[in-house]
Amino acid sequence: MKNLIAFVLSVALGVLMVLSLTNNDWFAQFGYVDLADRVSQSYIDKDVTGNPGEIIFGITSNPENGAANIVTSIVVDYRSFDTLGEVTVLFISALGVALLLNSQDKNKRLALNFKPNFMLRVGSRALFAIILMTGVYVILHGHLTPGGGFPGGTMIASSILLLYLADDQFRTKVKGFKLLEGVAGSFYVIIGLLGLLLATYFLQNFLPTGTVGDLLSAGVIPIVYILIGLKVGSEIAGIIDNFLTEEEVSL
Amino acid sequence: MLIASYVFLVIGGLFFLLGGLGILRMPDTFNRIQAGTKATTLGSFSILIGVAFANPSWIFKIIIIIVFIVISNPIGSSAIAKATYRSNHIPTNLVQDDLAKRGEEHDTN
Amino acid sequence: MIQYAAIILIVFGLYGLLSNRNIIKMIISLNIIEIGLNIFIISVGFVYDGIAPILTSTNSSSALLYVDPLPQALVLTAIVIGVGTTALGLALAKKIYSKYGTFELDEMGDNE
Amino acid sequence: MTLTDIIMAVVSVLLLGIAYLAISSKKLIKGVIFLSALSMLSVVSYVLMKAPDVALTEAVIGSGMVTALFVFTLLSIEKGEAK
Repeated sequence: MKNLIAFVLSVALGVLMVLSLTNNDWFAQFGYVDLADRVSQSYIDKDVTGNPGEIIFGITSNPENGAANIVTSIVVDYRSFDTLGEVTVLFISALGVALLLNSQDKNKRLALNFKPNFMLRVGSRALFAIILMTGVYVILHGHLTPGGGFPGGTMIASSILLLYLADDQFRTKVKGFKLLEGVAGSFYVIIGLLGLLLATYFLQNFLPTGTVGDLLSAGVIPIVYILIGLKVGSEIAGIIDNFLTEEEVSL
Repeated sequence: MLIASYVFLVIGGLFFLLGGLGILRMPDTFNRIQAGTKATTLGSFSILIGVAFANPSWIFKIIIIIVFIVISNPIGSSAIAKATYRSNHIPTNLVQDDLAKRGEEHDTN
Repeated sequence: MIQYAAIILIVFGLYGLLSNRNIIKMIISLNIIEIGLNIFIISVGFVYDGIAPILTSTNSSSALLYVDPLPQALVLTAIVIGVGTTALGLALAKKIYSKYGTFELDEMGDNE
Repeated sequence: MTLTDIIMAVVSVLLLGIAYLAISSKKLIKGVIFLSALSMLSVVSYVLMKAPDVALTEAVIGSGMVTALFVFTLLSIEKGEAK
Protein backbone atom coordinates (compact mmCIF):
# COMPACT_ATOMS: atom_id res chain seq x y z
CA MET A 1 0.00 0.00 0.00
CA LYS A 2 2.80 2.37 0.93
CA ASN A 3 4.61 1.51 -2.28
CA LEU A 4 1.44 2.23 -4.29
CA ILE A 5 1.17 5.71 -2.78
CA ALA A 6 4.86 6.33 -3.51
CA PHE A 7 4.37 5.15 -7.11
CA VAL A 8 1.34 7.39 -7.66
CA LEU A 9 3.09 10.41 -6.17
CA SER A 10 6.25 10.05 -8.23
CA VAL A 11 4.35 9.38 -11.47
CA ALA A 12 2.24 12.48 -10.81
CA LEU A 13 5.38 14.54 -10.37
CA GLY A 14 6.82 13.16 -13.61
CA VAL A 15 3.62 13.94 -15.54
CA LEU A 16 3.66 17.48 -14.16
CA MET A 17 7.28 17.95 -15.25
CA VAL A 18 6.62 16.64 -18.77
CA LEU A 19 3.49 18.83 -19.11
CA SER A 20 5.34 21.92 -17.98
CA LEU A 21 8.08 21.17 -20.51
CA THR A 22 5.84 21.06 -23.58
CA ASN A 23 4.50 24.33 -25.04
CA ASN A 24 6.49 26.42 -22.62
CA ASP A 25 7.97 29.70 -23.79
CA TRP A 26 10.78 29.59 -21.23
CA PHE A 27 12.02 26.14 -22.16
CA ALA A 28 12.86 25.97 -25.84
CA GLN A 29 12.42 22.68 -27.70
CA PHE A 30 15.28 20.25 -27.19
CA GLY A 31 18.18 21.16 -29.45
CA TYR A 32 16.71 24.36 -30.92
CA VAL A 33 17.89 26.92 -28.39
CA ASP A 34 18.49 30.46 -29.61
CA LEU A 35 21.56 31.62 -27.72
CA ALA A 36 21.02 35.26 -28.69
CA ASP A 37 18.10 35.37 -26.23
CA ARG A 38 20.27 34.25 -23.36
CA VAL A 39 23.00 35.84 -21.31
CA SER A 40 25.42 33.12 -22.48
CA GLN A 41 25.95 34.88 -25.80
CA SER A 42 27.76 37.72 -24.06
CA TYR A 43 29.96 35.19 -22.23
CA ILE A 44 30.91 33.63 -25.57
CA ASP A 45 31.57 37.05 -27.13
CA LYS A 46 33.40 38.19 -23.98
CA ASP A 47 31.63 41.57 -24.01
CA VAL A 48 29.89 41.97 -20.65
CA THR A 49 31.36 45.44 -20.13
CA GLY A 50 33.36 46.37 -23.22
CA ASN A 51 32.82 45.27 -26.80
CA PRO A 52 35.96 43.65 -28.24
CA GLY A 53 34.27 42.27 -31.33
CA GLU A 54 35.01 38.80 -32.68
CA ILE A 55 37.51 36.74 -30.68
CA ILE A 56 40.07 34.77 -32.77
CA PHE A 57 42.13 31.99 -31.15
CA GLY A 58 45.81 32.89 -31.00
CA ILE A 59 45.40 36.40 -32.44
CA THR A 60 43.16 38.47 -30.20
CA SER A 61 45.13 39.96 -27.32
CA ASN A 62 43.88 41.55 -24.10
CA PRO A 63 40.18 40.77 -24.41
CA GLU A 64 37.94 41.20 -21.41
CA ASN A 65 38.60 37.59 -20.39
CA GLY A 66 41.46 35.64 -21.89
CA ALA A 67 40.42 32.03 -21.28
CA ALA A 68 39.95 29.91 -24.39
CA ASN A 69 37.66 27.55 -22.47
CA ILE A 70 34.41 29.47 -22.04
CA VAL A 71 33.16 27.23 -19.23
CA THR A 72 36.30 28.05 -17.25
CA SER A 73 35.83 31.73 -17.89
CA ILE A 74 32.33 31.48 -16.41
CA VAL A 75 33.33 29.34 -13.42
CA VAL A 76 36.41 31.25 -12.34
CA ASP A 77 35.91 34.77 -13.64
CA TYR A 78 32.33 35.86 -14.29
CA ARG A 79 30.80 33.77 -11.50
CA SER A 80 33.81 33.38 -9.24
CA PHE A 81 31.94 34.45 -6.12
CA ASP A 82 29.55 31.54 -6.68
CA THR A 83 32.51 29.16 -6.93
CA LEU A 84 33.91 30.51 -3.65
CA GLY A 85 30.61 29.63 -2.00
CA GLU A 86 30.60 26.13 -3.50
CA VAL A 87 34.15 25.44 -2.35
CA THR A 88 32.99 26.51 1.10
CA VAL A 89 30.12 24.00 0.94
CA LEU A 90 32.61 21.24 0.08
CA PHE A 91 34.82 22.33 2.98
CA ILE A 92 31.92 22.22 5.42
CA SER A 93 30.86 18.73 4.30
CA ALA A 94 34.46 17.49 4.68
CA LEU A 95 34.47 19.03 8.15
CA GLY A 96 31.24 17.21 8.99
CA VAL A 97 32.67 13.86 7.84
CA ALA A 98 35.79 14.44 9.96
CA LEU A 99 33.66 15.35 12.96
CA LEU A 100 31.42 12.27 12.62
CA LEU A 101 34.02 9.60 11.88
CA ASN A 102 37.19 10.82 13.54
CA SER A 103 36.10 12.00 16.93
CA GLN A 104 38.51 9.99 19.07
CA ASP A 105 42.26 10.53 19.04
CA LYS A 106 43.32 6.89 18.99
CA ASN A 107 42.35 5.83 15.51
CA LYS A 108 43.95 3.18 13.38
CA ARG A 109 43.79 2.32 9.73
CA LEU A 110 41.00 -0.01 8.60
CA ALA A 111 42.80 -3.36 8.41
CA LEU A 112 42.06 -5.28 5.21
CA ASN A 113 41.96 -9.05 5.61
CA PHE A 114 44.53 -9.74 2.92
CA LYS A 115 48.01 -8.52 2.15
CA PRO A 116 48.65 -6.88 -1.25
CA ASN A 117 51.28 -8.86 -3.09
CA PHE A 118 54.55 -7.53 -4.47
CA MET A 119 53.31 -6.81 -8.00
CA LEU A 120 50.34 -4.80 -6.82
CA ARG A 121 52.46 -2.66 -4.52
CA VAL A 122 55.18 -1.86 -7.06
CA GLY A 123 52.83 -1.37 -10.01
CA SER A 124 50.55 0.95 -8.12
CA ARG A 125 53.53 3.21 -7.31
CA ALA A 126 54.11 3.68 -11.06
CA LEU A 127 50.40 4.24 -11.68
CA PHE A 128 50.36 6.78 -8.85
CA ALA A 129 52.98 8.85 -10.68
CA ILE A 130 51.04 8.79 -13.96
CA ILE A 131 47.70 9.70 -12.38
CA LEU A 132 49.27 12.51 -10.33
CA MET A 133 50.95 13.90 -13.44
CA THR A 134 47.66 13.80 -15.36
CA GLY A 135 45.93 15.66 -12.55
CA VAL A 136 48.56 18.39 -12.48
CA TYR A 137 48.41 18.71 -16.29
CA VAL A 138 44.63 19.02 -16.24
CA ILE A 139 44.79 21.71 -13.55
CA LEU A 140 47.49 23.73 -15.33
CA HIS A 141 45.70 23.67 -18.68
CA GLY A 142 42.26 24.39 -17.26
CA HIS A 143 41.87 27.60 -19.23
CA LEU A 144 42.83 26.04 -22.58
CA THR A 145 41.43 22.48 -22.68
CA PRO A 146 38.56 20.66 -20.92
CA GLY A 147 39.22 20.18 -17.26
CA GLY A 148 40.44 22.49 -14.58
CA GLY A 149 40.65 22.58 -10.83
CA PHE A 150 37.64 20.42 -10.00
CA PRO A 151 38.48 17.27 -12.04
CA GLY A 152 42.22 17.74 -11.58
CA GLY A 153 41.91 17.95 -7.81
CA THR A 154 39.77 14.81 -7.83
CA MET A 155 42.43 13.03 -9.91
CA ILE A 156 45.06 13.93 -7.30
CA ALA A 157 42.78 12.57 -4.59
CA SER A 158 42.19 9.36 -6.55
CA SER A 159 45.95 8.80 -6.89
CA ILE A 160 46.18 8.97 -3.12
CA LEU A 161 43.23 6.55 -2.91
CA LEU A 162 45.24 4.13 -5.07
CA LEU A 163 48.16 4.26 -2.65
CA TYR A 164 45.80 3.68 0.27
CA LEU A 165 44.32 0.61 -1.40
CA ALA A 166 47.52 -0.99 -2.63
CA ASP A 167 49.77 -0.47 0.36
CA ASP A 168 48.90 -1.90 3.75
CA GLN A 169 51.07 0.38 5.81
CA PHE A 170 50.45 3.62 3.93
CA ARG A 171 49.18 6.52 5.96
CA THR A 172 49.59 10.08 4.73
CA LYS A 173 50.47 13.04 6.84
CA VAL A 174 46.91 14.22 7.39
CA LYS A 175 48.01 17.41 9.12
CA GLY A 176 49.81 18.47 5.94
CA PHE A 177 46.54 18.12 4.01
CA LYS A 178 44.66 20.23 6.51
CA LEU A 179 47.32 22.94 6.29
CA LEU A 180 47.30 22.89 2.46
CA GLU A 181 43.52 23.18 2.40
CA GLY A 182 43.48 26.17 4.72
CA VAL A 183 46.29 27.95 2.89
CA ALA A 184 44.62 27.45 -0.52
CA GLY A 185 41.27 28.75 0.75
CA SER A 186 42.90 31.78 2.35
CA PHE A 187 44.79 32.67 -0.83
CA TYR A 188 41.52 32.51 -2.80
CA VAL A 189 40.01 35.15 -0.53
CA ILE A 190 43.24 37.19 -0.61
CA ILE A 191 43.16 37.25 -4.43
CA GLY A 192 39.56 38.45 -4.24
CA LEU A 193 40.54 41.23 -1.84
CA LEU A 194 43.43 42.19 -4.15
CA GLY A 195 40.88 42.58 -6.94
CA LEU A 196 38.87 44.87 -4.65
CA LEU A 197 42.02 46.86 -3.86
CA LEU A 198 43.67 47.14 -7.28
CA ALA A 199 40.51 47.20 -9.43
CA THR A 200 36.93 47.97 -8.52
CA TYR A 201 35.12 44.90 -7.20
CA PHE A 202 35.70 41.64 -5.30
CA LEU A 203 37.46 38.85 -7.29
CA GLN A 204 37.99 41.05 -10.34
CA ASN A 205 40.58 39.97 -12.88
CA PHE A 206 43.29 42.56 -12.22
CA LEU A 207 46.16 41.08 -14.25
CA PRO A 208 46.55 41.59 -18.03
CA THR A 209 44.76 38.83 -19.92
CA GLY A 210 47.29 38.20 -22.70
CA THR A 211 46.69 36.46 -26.00
CA VAL A 212 43.84 33.95 -26.16
CA GLY A 213 45.34 30.45 -26.30
CA ASP A 214 48.71 31.02 -24.65
CA LEU A 215 49.61 29.08 -21.54
CA LEU A 216 50.45 32.28 -19.68
CA SER A 217 47.23 34.15 -20.30
CA ALA A 218 43.84 34.92 -18.76
CA GLY A 219 45.12 36.90 -15.79
CA VAL A 220 44.25 35.41 -12.40
CA ILE A 221 42.28 32.44 -13.82
CA PRO A 222 45.17 29.89 -13.77
CA ILE A 223 46.23 30.99 -10.28
CA VAL A 224 42.70 30.65 -8.90
CA TYR A 225 42.21 27.28 -10.62
CA ILE A 226 45.47 25.94 -9.13
CA LEU A 227 44.26 27.02 -5.68
CA ILE A 228 40.85 25.36 -6.27
CA GLY A 229 42.59 22.16 -7.42
CA LEU A 230 44.77 22.01 -4.31
CA LYS A 231 41.78 22.67 -2.06
CA VAL A 232 39.48 20.10 -3.70
CA GLY A 233 42.24 17.47 -3.80
CA SER A 234 43.20 17.85 -0.17
CA GLU A 235 39.55 17.89 0.94
CA ILE A 236 38.59 14.69 -0.89
CA ALA A 237 41.81 12.98 0.23
CA GLY A 238 40.87 13.95 3.79
CA ILE A 239 37.39 12.43 3.33
CA ILE A 240 38.96 9.17 2.07
CA ASP A 241 41.34 9.11 5.01
CA ASN A 242 38.43 9.52 7.41
CA PHE A 243 36.52 6.67 5.77
CA LEU A 244 39.52 4.34 5.92
CA THR A 245 40.16 4.77 9.64
CA GLU A 246 38.20 3.17 12.41
CA GLU A 247 38.06 3.53 16.14
CA GLU A 248 40.32 1.33 18.20
CA VAL A 249 38.08 -1.44 19.48
CA SER A 250 38.98 -2.33 23.06
CA LEU A 251 38.12 -5.98 23.50
CA MET B 1 48.42 8.06 -43.64
CA LEU B 2 44.67 8.14 -43.08
CA ILE B 3 44.25 4.66 -44.60
CA ALA B 4 46.76 3.20 -42.13
CA SER B 5 44.84 4.87 -39.32
CA TYR B 6 41.58 3.28 -40.53
CA VAL B 7 43.22 -0.16 -40.75
CA PHE B 8 44.47 0.05 -37.16
CA LEU B 9 41.09 1.29 -35.91
CA VAL B 10 39.30 -1.63 -37.57
CA ILE B 11 41.80 -4.11 -36.09
CA GLY B 12 41.27 -2.60 -32.64
CA GLY B 13 37.52 -2.80 -32.92
CA LEU B 14 37.78 -6.42 -34.02
CA PHE B 15 39.85 -7.31 -30.97
CA PHE B 16 37.33 -5.59 -28.70
CA LEU B 17 34.55 -7.61 -30.35
CA LEU B 18 36.50 -10.83 -29.79
CA GLY B 19 37.12 -9.90 -26.15
CA GLY B 20 33.44 -9.29 -25.56
CA LEU B 21 32.54 -12.56 -27.24
CA GLY B 22 35.09 -14.36 -25.06
CA ILE B 23 33.57 -12.91 -21.90
CA LEU B 24 30.17 -14.16 -23.04
CA ARG B 25 31.26 -17.63 -24.14
CA MET B 26 34.02 -18.69 -21.72
CA PRO B 27 33.01 -21.20 -19.05
CA ASP B 28 34.53 -19.92 -15.78
CA THR B 29 36.00 -16.78 -14.25
CA PHE B 30 39.68 -17.37 -14.97
CA ASN B 31 39.07 -17.92 -18.66
CA ARG B 32 36.91 -14.82 -18.77
CA ILE B 33 39.67 -12.74 -17.17
CA GLN B 34 42.09 -13.98 -19.79
CA ALA B 35 39.74 -13.08 -22.64
CA GLY B 36 38.84 -9.72 -21.21
CA THR B 37 42.40 -8.65 -20.48
CA LYS B 38 44.55 -9.78 -23.37
CA ALA B 39 42.12 -8.93 -26.16
CA THR B 40 41.24 -5.50 -24.80
CA THR B 41 44.88 -4.59 -24.16
CA LEU B 42 45.79 -5.30 -27.77
CA GLY B 43 42.59 -3.63 -28.99
CA SER B 44 43.35 -0.43 -27.09
CA PHE B 45 46.90 -0.46 -28.49
CA SER B 46 45.60 -0.70 -32.03
CA ILE B 47 43.05 2.05 -31.57
CA LEU B 48 45.62 4.37 -29.99
CA ILE B 49 48.13 3.71 -32.78
CA GLY B 50 45.40 4.46 -35.30
CA VAL B 51 44.68 7.78 -33.57
CA ALA B 52 48.42 8.54 -33.61
CA PHE B 53 48.51 7.98 -37.37
CA ALA B 54 45.50 10.23 -37.89
CA ASN B 55 46.85 13.06 -35.73
CA PRO B 56 50.66 12.88 -35.35
CA SER B 57 50.91 15.85 -32.99
CA TRP B 58 49.28 13.85 -30.16
CA ILE B 59 52.05 11.24 -30.09
CA PHE B 60 53.43 12.07 -26.63
CA LYS B 61 50.05 11.90 -24.91
CA ILE B 62 49.37 8.60 -26.67
CA ILE B 63 52.68 7.15 -25.47
CA ILE B 64 51.73 8.05 -21.89
CA ILE B 65 48.31 6.43 -22.29
CA ILE B 66 49.94 3.26 -23.70
CA VAL B 67 52.32 3.09 -20.71
CA PHE B 68 49.34 3.49 -18.39
CA ILE B 69 47.44 0.65 -20.05
CA VAL B 70 50.55 -1.59 -20.09
CA ILE B 71 50.90 -1.21 -16.33
CA SER B 72 47.30 -1.03 -15.17
CA ASN B 73 45.55 -3.74 -17.20
CA PRO B 74 47.64 -6.78 -16.10
CA ILE B 75 47.77 -5.58 -12.49
CA GLY B 76 44.01 -5.20 -12.39
CA SER B 77 43.40 -8.63 -13.85
CA SER B 78 45.88 -10.19 -11.42
CA ALA B 79 44.06 -8.59 -8.51
CA ILE B 80 40.74 -9.90 -9.85
CA ALA B 81 42.23 -13.40 -10.19
CA LYS B 82 43.57 -13.31 -6.62
CA ALA B 83 40.19 -12.21 -5.31
CA THR B 84 38.45 -14.96 -7.29
CA TYR B 85 40.81 -17.55 -5.79
CA ARG B 86 40.22 -16.29 -2.28
CA SER B 87 36.45 -16.26 -2.58
CA ASN B 88 36.37 -19.96 -3.60
CA HIS B 89 35.07 -19.54 -7.14
CA ILE B 90 37.70 -21.91 -8.58
CA PRO B 91 36.68 -24.58 -11.08
CA THR B 92 36.54 -28.19 -9.92
CA ASN B 93 38.77 -29.65 -12.64
CA LEU B 94 41.83 -27.64 -11.60
CA VAL B 95 45.06 -29.34 -12.69
CA GLN B 96 47.66 -27.51 -10.66
CA ASP B 97 47.24 -25.31 -7.59
CA ASP B 98 50.46 -23.47 -6.76
CA LEU B 99 48.90 -20.97 -4.39
CA ALA B 100 47.74 -23.75 -2.07
CA LYS B 101 51.32 -24.97 -1.77
CA ARG B 102 52.42 -21.51 -0.71
CA GLY B 103 49.96 -21.49 2.15
CA GLU B 104 47.22 -19.28 0.73
CA GLU B 105 43.83 -20.01 2.18
CA HIS B 106 40.30 -19.64 0.94
CA ASP B 107 37.84 -17.59 2.84
CA THR B 108 35.79 -19.73 5.16
CA ASN B 109 32.25 -18.97 4.23
CA MET C 1 14.65 12.48 -26.32
CA ILE C 2 17.31 12.37 -23.64
CA GLN C 3 15.46 15.12 -21.79
CA TYR C 4 12.49 12.83 -21.11
CA ALA C 5 14.88 10.06 -20.05
CA ALA C 6 16.32 12.47 -17.46
CA ILE C 7 12.83 13.21 -16.14
CA ILE C 8 12.04 9.48 -15.86
CA LEU C 9 15.36 9.02 -14.01
CA ILE C 10 14.25 11.65 -11.48
CA VAL C 11 10.92 9.81 -11.09
CA PHE C 12 12.75 6.48 -10.56
CA GLY C 13 14.97 8.05 -7.92
CA LEU C 14 11.99 9.59 -6.14
CA TYR C 15 10.13 6.27 -6.12
CA GLY C 16 13.20 4.52 -4.72
CA LEU C 17 13.59 7.18 -2.06
CA LEU C 18 9.96 6.86 -0.98
CA SER C 19 9.58 3.08 -1.11
CA ASN C 20 12.89 1.84 0.31
CA ARG C 21 13.47 1.65 4.04
CA ASN C 22 17.20 0.96 3.83
CA ILE C 23 19.55 3.90 4.39
CA ILE C 24 22.19 2.86 1.83
CA LYS C 25 19.50 2.35 -0.83
CA MET C 26 18.06 5.77 -0.01
CA ILE C 27 21.48 7.32 -0.60
CA ILE C 28 21.74 5.41 -3.90
CA SER C 29 18.32 6.82 -4.90
CA LEU C 30 19.49 10.34 -4.04
CA ASN C 31 22.49 9.82 -6.31
CA ILE C 32 20.19 8.70 -9.14
CA ILE C 33 18.09 11.86 -8.69
CA GLU C 34 21.29 13.89 -8.86
CA ILE C 35 22.43 12.23 -12.10
CA GLY C 36 19.01 12.79 -13.67
CA LEU C 37 18.99 16.46 -12.70
CA ASN C 38 22.49 17.00 -14.07
CA ILE C 39 21.54 15.45 -17.42
CA PHE C 40 18.39 17.59 -17.56
CA ILE C 41 20.28 20.84 -16.84
CA ILE C 42 22.89 20.02 -19.51
CA SER C 43 20.14 19.18 -22.03
CA VAL C 44 18.59 22.64 -21.59
CA GLY C 45 21.62 24.17 -23.31
CA PHE C 46 22.07 21.68 -26.15
CA VAL C 47 21.98 22.97 -29.73
CA TYR C 48 21.91 20.72 -32.80
CA ASP C 49 25.11 21.09 -34.86
CA GLY C 50 26.64 23.15 -32.08
CA ILE C 51 30.23 22.63 -30.99
CA ALA C 52 31.70 22.41 -27.51
CA PRO C 53 32.30 25.86 -25.99
CA ILE C 54 36.09 25.79 -26.22
CA LEU C 55 38.13 27.89 -28.63
CA THR C 56 40.81 25.74 -30.23
CA SER C 57 43.08 26.10 -33.23
CA THR C 58 40.47 24.42 -35.46
CA ASN C 59 37.39 26.16 -33.99
CA SER C 60 39.10 29.50 -33.72
CA SER C 61 36.38 32.13 -33.95
CA SER C 62 33.76 33.19 -31.42
CA ALA C 63 31.23 33.70 -34.22
CA LEU C 64 30.62 29.93 -34.69
CA LEU C 65 27.59 28.12 -33.30
CA TYR C 66 28.29 26.93 -29.75
CA VAL C 67 26.20 25.06 -27.21
CA ASP C 68 25.21 27.00 -24.10
CA PRO C 69 28.16 27.09 -21.66
CA LEU C 70 26.27 28.37 -18.62
CA PRO C 71 24.46 25.09 -17.63
CA GLN C 72 27.78 23.26 -18.01
CA ALA C 73 29.43 25.67 -15.58
CA LEU C 74 26.62 25.12 -13.06
CA VAL C 75 26.75 21.31 -13.32
CA LEU C 76 30.56 21.22 -13.11
CA THR C 77 30.49 22.51 -9.56
CA ALA C 78 27.32 20.63 -8.63
CA ILE C 79 28.96 17.25 -9.30
CA VAL C 80 31.82 17.98 -6.91
CA ILE C 81 29.38 19.17 -4.25
CA GLY C 82 27.51 15.87 -4.76
CA VAL C 83 30.55 13.90 -3.62
CA GLY C 84 30.73 15.94 -0.42
CA THR C 85 27.06 15.45 0.41
CA THR C 86 27.20 11.72 -0.42
CA ALA C 87 30.22 11.33 1.87
CA LEU C 88 28.39 13.14 4.66
CA GLY C 89 25.35 10.90 4.24
CA LEU C 90 27.49 7.76 4.28
CA ALA C 91 29.28 8.96 7.42
CA LEU C 92 25.89 9.43 9.08
CA ALA C 93 24.84 5.94 7.94
CA LYS C 94 28.02 4.46 9.44
CA LYS C 95 27.34 6.19 12.77
CA ILE C 96 23.73 4.95 12.74
CA TYR C 97 24.94 1.40 12.11
CA SER C 98 27.40 1.55 14.99
CA LYS C 99 24.57 2.69 17.30
CA TYR C 100 21.67 0.44 16.20
CA GLY C 101 23.38 -2.40 14.38
CA THR C 102 21.17 -2.24 11.29
CA PHE C 103 20.50 -0.18 8.17
CA GLU C 104 16.75 -0.78 8.10
CA LEU C 105 14.73 2.14 9.42
CA ASP C 106 11.92 -0.12 10.67
CA GLU C 107 14.14 -2.25 12.87
CA MET C 108 15.70 0.64 14.73
CA GLY C 109 14.94 1.25 18.37
CA ASP C 110 13.64 -2.27 19.07
CA ASN C 111 16.78 -3.70 20.60
CA GLU C 112 17.10 -1.22 23.44
CA MET D 1 16.41 10.96 -37.62
CA THR D 2 20.16 11.44 -37.66
CA LEU D 3 22.82 9.21 -36.15
CA THR D 4 23.06 11.41 -33.03
CA ASP D 5 19.36 10.89 -32.35
CA ILE D 6 19.67 7.12 -32.64
CA ILE D 7 22.64 7.00 -30.25
CA MET D 8 20.76 9.25 -27.84
CA ALA D 9 17.75 6.92 -27.92
CA VAL D 10 19.95 3.88 -27.20
CA VAL D 11 21.70 5.69 -24.33
CA SER D 12 18.33 6.75 -22.87
CA VAL D 13 16.99 3.21 -22.87
CA LEU D 14 20.19 1.90 -21.26
CA LEU D 15 20.08 4.64 -18.60
CA LEU D 16 16.53 3.75 -17.64
CA GLY D 17 17.25 0.01 -17.54
CA ILE D 18 20.30 0.36 -15.35
CA ALA D 19 18.51 2.81 -13.04
CA TYR D 20 15.71 0.24 -12.57
CA LEU D 21 18.29 -2.46 -11.78
CA ALA D 22 20.08 -0.16 -9.31
CA ILE D 23 16.88 0.55 -7.41
CA SER D 24 15.41 -2.93 -7.42
CA SER D 25 18.50 -5.03 -6.65
CA LYS D 26 18.33 -6.81 -3.32
CA LYS D 27 22.01 -6.88 -2.38
CA LEU D 28 23.51 -3.52 -1.47
CA ILE D 29 26.83 -4.05 -3.24
CA LYS D 30 24.99 -4.81 -6.49
CA GLY D 31 23.13 -1.53 -6.25
CA VAL D 32 26.42 0.31 -5.76
CA ILE D 33 27.96 -1.31 -8.85
CA PHE D 34 24.89 -0.47 -10.95
CA LEU D 35 25.14 3.12 -9.71
CA SER D 36 28.71 3.22 -10.98
CA ALA D 37 27.59 1.91 -14.38
CA LEU D 38 24.86 4.56 -14.45
CA SER D 39 27.50 7.24 -13.89
CA MET D 40 29.57 5.94 -16.79
CA LEU D 41 26.50 5.98 -19.08
CA SER D 42 25.74 9.55 -18.05
CA VAL D 43 29.30 10.38 -19.16
CA VAL D 44 28.34 9.13 -22.63
CA SER D 45 25.28 11.37 -22.62
CA TYR D 46 27.37 14.39 -21.59
CA VAL D 47 29.78 13.75 -24.46
CA LEU D 48 26.82 13.50 -26.85
CA MET D 49 25.53 16.85 -25.61
CA LYS D 50 28.95 18.50 -26.20
CA ALA D 51 29.96 19.06 -22.58
CA PRO D 52 33.54 17.75 -22.27
CA ASP D 53 34.32 19.51 -18.98
CA VAL D 54 31.36 17.93 -17.23
CA ALA D 55 32.12 14.55 -18.80
CA LEU D 56 35.70 14.59 -17.46
CA THR D 57 34.55 15.53 -13.97
CA GLU D 58 31.79 12.93 -13.86
CA ALA D 59 34.12 10.21 -15.20
CA VAL D 60 36.61 10.78 -12.39
CA ILE D 61 34.06 11.22 -9.63
CA GLY D 62 31.22 8.91 -10.56
CA SER D 63 33.31 5.87 -11.35
CA GLY D 64 36.06 6.39 -8.77
CA MET D 65 35.22 8.44 -5.74
CA VAL D 66 31.55 7.74 -5.04
CA THR D 67 31.91 3.99 -5.62
CA ALA D 68 34.98 3.88 -3.37
CA LEU D 69 33.14 5.66 -0.56
CA PHE D 70 30.15 3.28 -0.78
CA VAL D 71 32.40 0.23 -0.85
CA PHE D 72 34.43 1.44 2.13
CA THR D 73 31.27 1.91 4.14
CA LEU D 74 30.00 -1.60 3.29
CA LEU D 75 33.47 -3.06 3.99
CA SER D 76 33.69 -1.62 7.49
CA ILE D 77 30.15 -2.88 8.21
CA GLU D 78 31.03 -6.43 7.11
CA LYS D 79 34.13 -6.40 9.27
CA GLY D 80 32.03 -5.33 12.24
CA GLU D 81 29.62 -8.22 11.60
CA ALA D 82 32.41 -10.79 11.38
CA LYS D 83 33.65 -10.01 14.89
